[in-house]
Amino acid sequence: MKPFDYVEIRVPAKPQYVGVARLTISGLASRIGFTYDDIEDLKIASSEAITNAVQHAYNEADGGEIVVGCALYPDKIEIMVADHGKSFNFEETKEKVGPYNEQQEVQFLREGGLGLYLIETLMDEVKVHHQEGVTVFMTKYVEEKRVEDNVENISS
Amino acid sequence: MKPFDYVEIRVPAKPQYVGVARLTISGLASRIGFTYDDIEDLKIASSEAITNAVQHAYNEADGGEIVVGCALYPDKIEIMVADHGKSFNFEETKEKVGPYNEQQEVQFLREGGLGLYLIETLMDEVKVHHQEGVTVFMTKYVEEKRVEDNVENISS
Amino acid sequence: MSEYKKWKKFMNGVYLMNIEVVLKEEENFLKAFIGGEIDVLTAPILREKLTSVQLKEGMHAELNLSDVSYMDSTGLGVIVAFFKNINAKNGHVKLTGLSARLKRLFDITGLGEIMDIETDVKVEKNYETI
Amino acid sequence: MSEYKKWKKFMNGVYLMNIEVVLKEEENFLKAFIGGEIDVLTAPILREKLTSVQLKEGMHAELNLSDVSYMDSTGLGVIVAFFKNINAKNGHVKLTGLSARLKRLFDITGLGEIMDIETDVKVEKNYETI
Ligand SMILES: Nc1ncnc2c1ncn2[C@@H]1O[C@H](COP(=O)(O)OP(=O)(O)O)[C@@H](O)[C@H]1O
Ligand SMILES: Nc1ncnc2c1ncn2[C@@H]1O[C@H](COP(=O)(O)OP(=O)(O)O)[C@@H](O)[C@H]1O
Repeated sequence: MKPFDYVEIRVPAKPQYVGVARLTISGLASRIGFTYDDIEDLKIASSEAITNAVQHAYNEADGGEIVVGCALYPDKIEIMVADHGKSFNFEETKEKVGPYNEQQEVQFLREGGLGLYLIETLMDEVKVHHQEGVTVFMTKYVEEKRVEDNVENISS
Repeated sequence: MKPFDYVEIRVPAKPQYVGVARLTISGLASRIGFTYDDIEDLKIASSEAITNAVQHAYNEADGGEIVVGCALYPDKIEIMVADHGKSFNFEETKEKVGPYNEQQEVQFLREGGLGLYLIETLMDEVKVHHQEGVTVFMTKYVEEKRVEDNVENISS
Repeated sequence: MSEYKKWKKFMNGVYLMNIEVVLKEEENFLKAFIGGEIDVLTAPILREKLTSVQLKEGMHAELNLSDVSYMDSTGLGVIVAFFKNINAKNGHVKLTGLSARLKRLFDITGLGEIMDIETDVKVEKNYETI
Repeated sequence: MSEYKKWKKFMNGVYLMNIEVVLKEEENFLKAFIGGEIDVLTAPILREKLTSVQLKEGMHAELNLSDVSYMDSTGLGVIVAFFKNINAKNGHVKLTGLSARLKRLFDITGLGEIMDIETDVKVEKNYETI
């Protein structure tokens, strides 16, 4: 038997489907015993990746698709968000985006450029592939304690 | 442009994923303005089809998959539930299952055999294909009034 | 709200493994409070709880379904099985607290005519007695 | 519960197109109550509401986020834009009612150090004053 369960959801690259994908992911994450806070992190990180595909991957008329794949292990979830639109250079982009710092003058604050940073901060492992579109791989581990609690809940 | 949006979710044929698929479907259905009651009908009908795939399609060890495809139109939703497991004769089975009737003696009441009947009752159109597994196609229309309400809500 | 409470609330929110069955047995009476979602995942839990009941001759059982937020044919199957078991002992089963939606599920399937069902329609009842 | 209320409750339950923005403008003060989920679908609605505000010199604006159940970078972007606009007019923006989770989002992104944020931590505060 495979050591994990695989669930996939495919949605049109449109804003109205980001919430549906987020709902599906949070439903899945709760099945393997993530804490409330960790599920909130997973919701944000995956929404950021899906939102990027909605906003940057395709031209308006394209009508592209986003594939969200989730591999569920007893102690972790791997989420893959893939589009087949424009590529971009992840390492180069990372230099230009990221958190704000205190010294910045308000009038020069960026409006945006937090998505990739949030994904990297909220997930335990992140990889980005950019060939024929963009694929973001992200992993989050269930806290030790939670795994035990969860096993208890299931067996009781 | 296509006249509809297509969303697909693929889950392992296991009981714990029926609720996740149901959640996704209800999220989608609410987007196109179904009433609360109609969404409850959609949830039951699609859960029945997915549950059948979980219970009847595969042998325990198979580890099969269920594909749920949803085509979203402004005035209807088409849901397709497909497995690649055992086939069965729909017309023949329909003869043997269905609602209870008042005259039945309690001791002879069937425990089960209501799933297909509920799908047919709760949806507007149902077709079943059974080649290389089973595929249930079901359609439900948004009530006239709701379509207008929905358009109003979106534009307001 | 404690971490656990938030967690539980969340779990309920997303409808996962969301069932609660509380049994009260007293002499010849059984009252079961059933809450949450009854589907292919949770129906076996309900079945197990209900088959744990010590059946007695002429037993009166009440299944209170007022907190059931979702139910499909897997739940009906468990209830029919329980109904048959109690009936075989000349007992009686009453379903109470059903929402209009849940009542409809029993009606469509023909069980509404076979079983003793009490709907949770306080408002409508008041209107009738006025 | 009316059909509409049930519907609304359901919509909220599944987190779809779930945003509410109420503005109160009075002389130099603006108070905005924001509720629901702020994501790529709903952020434009918030942006539109906030840009509808007539900006005044030295304006005091408060964004109450206590009913925000979900927010990501799309919401941060809108708030930063509003903050910049008010700032350009020598005004002040205060964010109030943030849950610990929401506060964390501002902190991680560095906005916690830049903006005036008041957390909704009544319980913790009480402990401190005892
Ligand atoms: N899926 C994608 N397809 C194409 N470009 C992308 C994708 N994801 C991110 N990018 C690029 O990386 C940049 C930074 O992304 P992000 O940190 O999420 O901030 P934002 O989306 O607000 O610009 C984007 O502006 C875009 O140029
Ligand atoms: N996806 C499926 N794969 C194989 N057999 C199926 C499938 N769906 C339904 N069936 C057959 O049709 C019968 C009737 O199904 P249904 O009306 O849902 O009642 P139940 O599942 O309770 O038996 C099942 O017992 C099964 O033999």
